[in-house]
Amino acid sequence: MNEPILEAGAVEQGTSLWKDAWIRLRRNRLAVFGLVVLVSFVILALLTPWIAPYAYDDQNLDLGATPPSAAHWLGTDIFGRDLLTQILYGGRISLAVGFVATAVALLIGVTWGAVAGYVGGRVDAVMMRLVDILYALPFMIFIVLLMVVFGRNLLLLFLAIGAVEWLTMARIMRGQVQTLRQQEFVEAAVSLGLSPATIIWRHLVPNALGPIIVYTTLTIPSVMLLEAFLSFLGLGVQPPQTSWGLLISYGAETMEEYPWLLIFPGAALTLTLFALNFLGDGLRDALDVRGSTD
Amino acid sequence: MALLSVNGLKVDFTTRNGVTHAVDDVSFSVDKGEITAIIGESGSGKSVACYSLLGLLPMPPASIEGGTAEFEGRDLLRMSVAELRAVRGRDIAMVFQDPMTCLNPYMTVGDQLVEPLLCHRRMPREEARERAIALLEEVGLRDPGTTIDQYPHQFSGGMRQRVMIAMALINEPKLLIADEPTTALDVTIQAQILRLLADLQKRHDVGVIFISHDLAVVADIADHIVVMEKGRVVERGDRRAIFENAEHPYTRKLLAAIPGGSKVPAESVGEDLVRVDHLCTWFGQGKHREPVKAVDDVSFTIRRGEILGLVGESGSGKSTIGRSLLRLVPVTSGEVNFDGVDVTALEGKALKQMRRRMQMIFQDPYASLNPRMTVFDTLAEPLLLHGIESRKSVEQGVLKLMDDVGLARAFIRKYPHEFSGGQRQRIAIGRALATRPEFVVADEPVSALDVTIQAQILELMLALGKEYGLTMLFVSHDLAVVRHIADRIIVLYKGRIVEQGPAEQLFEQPAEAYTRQLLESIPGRQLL
Amino acid sequence: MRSFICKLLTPLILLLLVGCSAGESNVSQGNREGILHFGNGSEPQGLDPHVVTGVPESKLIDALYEGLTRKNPWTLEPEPGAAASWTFSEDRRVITFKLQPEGRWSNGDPVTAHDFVWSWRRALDPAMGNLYAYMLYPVKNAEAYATGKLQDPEQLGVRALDDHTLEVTLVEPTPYFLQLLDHYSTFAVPRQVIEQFGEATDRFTRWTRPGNIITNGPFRLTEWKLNRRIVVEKNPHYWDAEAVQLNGVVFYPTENLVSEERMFRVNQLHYTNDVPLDKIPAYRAMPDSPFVEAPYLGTYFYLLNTERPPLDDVRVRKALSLAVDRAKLARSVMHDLVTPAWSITPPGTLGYQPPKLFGYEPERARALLAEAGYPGGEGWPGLELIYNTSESHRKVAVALQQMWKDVLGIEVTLSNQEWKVYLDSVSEMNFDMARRGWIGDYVDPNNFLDLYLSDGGNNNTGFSDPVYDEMILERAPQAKTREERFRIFHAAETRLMEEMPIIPVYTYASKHLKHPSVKGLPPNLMDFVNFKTIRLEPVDVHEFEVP
Amino acid sequence: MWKFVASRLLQAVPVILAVITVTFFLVRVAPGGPFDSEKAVIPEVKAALEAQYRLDQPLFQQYVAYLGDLAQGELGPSFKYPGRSVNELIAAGLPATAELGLYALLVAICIGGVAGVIASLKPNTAQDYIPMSLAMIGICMPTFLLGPLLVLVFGIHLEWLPVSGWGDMPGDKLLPSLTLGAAYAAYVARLSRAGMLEVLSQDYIRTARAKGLPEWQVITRHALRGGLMPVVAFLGPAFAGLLAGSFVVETIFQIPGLGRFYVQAAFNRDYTMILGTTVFLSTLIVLFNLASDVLAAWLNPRLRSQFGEA
Repeated sequence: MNEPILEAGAVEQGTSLWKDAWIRLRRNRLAVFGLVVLVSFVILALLTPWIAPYAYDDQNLDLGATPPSAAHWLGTDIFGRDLLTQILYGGRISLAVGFVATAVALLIGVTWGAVAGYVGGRVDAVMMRLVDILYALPFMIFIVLLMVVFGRNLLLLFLAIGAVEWLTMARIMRGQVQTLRQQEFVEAAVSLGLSPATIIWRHLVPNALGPIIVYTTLTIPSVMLLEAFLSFLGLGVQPPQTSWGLLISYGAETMEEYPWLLIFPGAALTLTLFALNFLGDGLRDALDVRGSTD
Repeated sequence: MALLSVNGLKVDFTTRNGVTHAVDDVSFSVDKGEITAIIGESGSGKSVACYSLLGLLPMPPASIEGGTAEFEGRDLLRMSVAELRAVRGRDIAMVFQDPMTCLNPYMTVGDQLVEPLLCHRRMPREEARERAIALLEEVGLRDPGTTIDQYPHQFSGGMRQRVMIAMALINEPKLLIADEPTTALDVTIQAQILRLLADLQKRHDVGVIFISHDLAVVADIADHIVVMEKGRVVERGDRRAIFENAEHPYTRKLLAAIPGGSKVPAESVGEDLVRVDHLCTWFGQGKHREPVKAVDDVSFTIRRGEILGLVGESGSGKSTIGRSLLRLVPVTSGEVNFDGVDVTALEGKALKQMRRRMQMIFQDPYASLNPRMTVFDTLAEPLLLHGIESRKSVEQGVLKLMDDVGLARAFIRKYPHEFSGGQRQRIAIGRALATRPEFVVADEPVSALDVTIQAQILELMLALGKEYGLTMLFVSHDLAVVRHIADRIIVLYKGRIVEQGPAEQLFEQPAEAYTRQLLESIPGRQLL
Repeated sequence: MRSFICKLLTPLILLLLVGCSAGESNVSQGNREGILHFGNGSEPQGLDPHVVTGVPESKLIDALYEGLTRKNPWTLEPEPGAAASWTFSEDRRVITFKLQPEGRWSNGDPVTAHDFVWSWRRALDPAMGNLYAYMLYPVKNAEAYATGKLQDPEQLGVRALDDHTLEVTLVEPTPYFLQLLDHYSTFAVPRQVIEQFGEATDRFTRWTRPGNIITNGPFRLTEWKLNRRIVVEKNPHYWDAEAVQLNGVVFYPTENLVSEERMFRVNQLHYTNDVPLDKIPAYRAMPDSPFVEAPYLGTYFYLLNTERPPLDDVRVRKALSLAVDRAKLARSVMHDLVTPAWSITPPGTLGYQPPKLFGYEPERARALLAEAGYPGGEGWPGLELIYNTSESHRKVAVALQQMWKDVLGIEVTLSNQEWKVYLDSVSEMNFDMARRGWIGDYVDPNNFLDLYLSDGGNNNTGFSDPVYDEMILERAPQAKTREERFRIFHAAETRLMEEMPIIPVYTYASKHLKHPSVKGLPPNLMDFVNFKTIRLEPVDVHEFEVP
Repeated sequence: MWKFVASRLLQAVPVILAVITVTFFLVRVAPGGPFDSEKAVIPEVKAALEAQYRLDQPLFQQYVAYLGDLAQGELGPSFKYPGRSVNELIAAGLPATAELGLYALLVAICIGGVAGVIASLKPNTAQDYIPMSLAMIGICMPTFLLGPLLVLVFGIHLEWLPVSGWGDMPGDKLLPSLTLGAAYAAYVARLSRAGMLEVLSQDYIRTARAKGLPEWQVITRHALRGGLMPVVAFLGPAFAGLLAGSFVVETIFQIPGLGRFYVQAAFNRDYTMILGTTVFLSTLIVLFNLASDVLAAWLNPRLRSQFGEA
């Protein structure tokens, strides 16, 4: 009466979801490209103090802005500082801001959205109206206040960005959870007597990863650019420290005179964006269990 | 001469895991005005074979590796895309399994109906519309002049399937391919659609390929039967030959799987375990809205050790009753008494305690397992939650459960997507049994499964029921299945109880007309 | 499939093709019709001379109205405007103005001395909230009236002797008073129109809208589209209408520097409000360059908070100032546009030369810092420099930050602040070091030196020297001659710079792009534009090819 | 349907009220006031000004007075532009911004939609990657970069289009719309690609193919409608976002729009203007979200009939 698939033997360490995803990810050439780019950027950022060809605040005012040369591979900015060094140091800040702020947004947004979506009803209404309110507040005033109240530091920058970006994340998560909540495995979890928190974290969140990953990969580069805007308001990094966002906005001002000041930082950001995007799509596909049933 | 004759058809699928021969050297033919049924379980290649004829398979991953398909003297497999398109919908039409998803929800049925006429015959829109109305009338739609301008969601499942059939026939095709056209429907509707198909086939004199996993369904209508297993044809013959002298073991297995016979009623039946009093579960209550009375004033009892069958068509409220008992949906009024405790009043810890004693097995084994949890995670969760096993002993507990439900221990670290439907349902049963419940609600646990698997799972449930001393509420739309497993049966219609009684009695001497109608709809009744 | 894509793409391509034909350029049309297209920096707050404060407003108001005097754009000397002539009394405390006999409002009504009396009362009325009321403080009782200490407007030192004679009584002889009269806060406004639309001091009326407003200047308002353009046309009732060469001016709120420069490049503007710093070398290199630059009556400097250590030590302040290589800064980052500044007053204001007490002296700077207890930067507690967010401020700050590090071995952190936050920090003295600029309202050292009076509202450094106060407030006004007055100023400024409460960085320069067709618009120290003298002599430049 | 709209509008009232309240007090806490300027303001003058704008009253009283004015549709006088009311300024800026937003949305839908649909037809091939990568550039090309770049190419080097302006010269609306729409095109591309992939895997597409319809008809008649539904749901929030985010484009192209007022009001601490624009924009956000929900419902027959019943 048993199905013939039952056979004795040692425990098969069946393909774990993550392992399986990893195998599938490795087959996706674009995703691997994205991963390699990102990892090498992170390594470069970590090693910057040792590999940067110049000190990041090493000025040479008499040299000024020069196009790429043997001494300065990517040229120099108007202060005669080495652009490659600037990009390397800027990458440290931008990558940190991008990843940490997005992580903050992810944490708040996913939790908020999941709770609202799962609990539903009045709680959901109140929570989402709160999101609506925050959406509508004048962002600039909010940031200025934040700066005045808490002073200026990089951690605050992460929080400020995270505090803004989580709103959309919460909406996406809520939508996902509302669909998932209808699924029978959630009902099964309820009937087992699991607490709502366990249901949310063990059963709902892992299954909503796909869209969240994709949105996250879109968020990181926009966060990097947002950082430049916050720096403009005085909340971000201060000279002589720099970031890709700042380098790009400076470069944009002199795009005709010193195009290399725009092209190279822009290329760094674009490359990161594409890498993230390919990796994100790859991850989503790799994690998509339905896809693997073919 | 045959209308369509397929010879040595081979279709391969190329995936990351290698090449599978989905269809391997398959030959069959269809004559004008006859019905050829292709029977096989999911994965047998029966649908792939037919889709490949019309170029409806996504290529890649699919590729046609060989064979011919002569249709009116032309080889379908060697036609260009444009030629094939001209055949599709004009000479060969299709009816698909799920009428819910096969009609475009954004277009009126009328617009969808006339499309083949506009496309293939360049018929004026007005004329096409008249024709569509006539055909809708023929397939049994009431007031087609009005309903033609409605959207698919405004039709019931059966009506949608009628629309699908009308759409397939509108261009007077010579061959109709029907892919499990009744599998998604309730029994009574299924009987109607089968009758309609047979009727239309005679009247329009078309050849039909009828694809199904269930021999019983085609028992009444097929002229020829082709049985497929794993991409190959294992047996073929006319209806009588197959049903009376099946030779291949697989065909016999299929025949055997048709649920038949009734259970010997349980001997030791104890006191009432569950007592349901005037239960009402209404949805969509608002101040100014009429609620949907899914369950309306239902009372019954289940005795300890008994398997109670709950039968009804979709929308009869049978699933809602099961969920109401387990507090998965809020109850509007009435009482659910479990072992002396009113379940509807429980909260917090007490509710959690009660949940341990009552469990549920769900219909769809694909949806009821968390795709991101291994078998171990899924089964360990209830064990740990209710303190049945400690962290140390939990693995032993999980293995024991796996043994009980007939899953190889080797699969403990695998994920649901790596299992077949039957295996998944075993996991789900294991999860339900993990808390050592006294009472289990099984909500259509086999209706998403192929017939052979269905039989295995039913046997398993009966065996486990004995072993664990379970009381069970078995919800199903399939009378044959219920008859096979239940001691007593309740028939529901529109949220109310129509009739109840011991299984055998209900089948032999149904008291109500509705029950009789249900019984008459069971496909292949004469086989039983 | 192909046809499907084509169907989707066609509208897009059509959209792209629409209007790929730019019409006649503003400049060639303007040259033909005598209309000047003028980049004015930003949308003006308004056109009420007693309400507004900014530079773009002043340009517009100078075109629309006319004060008693009008500056000569070449010499910056006051010349007759609404007043045809004036005479000083013996003690130079009373001035009698004879108004233009043909002076008229743009509706044809005569401009009378009563108009000025009424307008000055309005300008000084506390209820008006006029930020530039202090421009009239040299007038007798003006300050008391403006601060509410005196209620009776009759006691103000301004009287109409008859319709065309205005008598102004000053508190004390004020050598620069005539210059003030072409500042818009001293202009006459049309009483009749203002009262027609509301209270005299009501800021919220519609009297300045096209159709309502009447003015007494060379032009009159015809169109005002918010954030788009303001159009004025020649005023036929203007007393000197024959002298006005232009038929009209279109003012554009060109907020974005880069965009403005590009508008100029494609002949959409005759004249720009500003030029992006990094474009200067390219424009300078052009033959017949449209680039015009001139020293500007303003100083760019850093405020030092003398109440906070380590800046409470004058040696530290001096060390910081001496370590700045201003020439190098001007040469590199500022593209030789500006000149190094060594004191608060710009050089050459009506012949006044400020003291130069120091230069770029790295050795001395190091020695001073060592004396103060931070040899080679050891034990340096750190310092923060704040500046309002702007590209050029950032550039200067970054360059100086590195100079201090290189020369003195000290860390100065930079911190940009949003404009209003920065203003708040400065006025609350909530900073160590702050970027600051001061543009003169009139050409006189007093306008710069009175910043550092002990109770000066713009002091913001904690600098307080009674001797200095006395020199500026008492002795200088009493001086008999300009030379004597300037000697006192020089002595006071020397005292100031020896204490070094500020680090002067450079003297501003104005920079514009001017189409070759535009004549009679000379660069000057005040960056003053006299629309009356501008004329267009069409020169066709297809497009400015910036190398 | 009307009941649904009405209840949504009713829900919006407390949201907007909360936005007003928080904004009102937030701007007052922010450092710097509307009358601060580089030159120190004489205290008497400042007092006179504050009295004119009711700033001398207790804060709560000002708040109540503001709500009172608001109830009558009065947003108060602007601080930055004396003589103009916030109502007038918004009315002056809205047409250009609304038009710009609309065109930008059109651009986003055209470019993004086409890219997404084309990509979805052959997923994971060059036909997928190339349009999607192009659309992606919109995200990493911030408007402050894309705008000047487009002007440089089309305005200055090619001389095809005007470098600035709005409605002054033929074609001057094209570059701003393109600049603003580019960022959203990327989102639309992703949404429409995902939506189309979802729909193309639906059974009814197979039905349409089985009817023998030509492929382009399968896509235009059967797939597009459902595939672009996510885009429709995105339209409301996107349009509101475009209105609020048009500041940079308006500045680059000298467009007399609302975005400039909105951002500059914050920089100027123009209290009434900040509040006025915020109230206005949050109302718009609510309305547009509602409109896009209604549109989505109307396009979806199932939802449409549900509303019909309700």
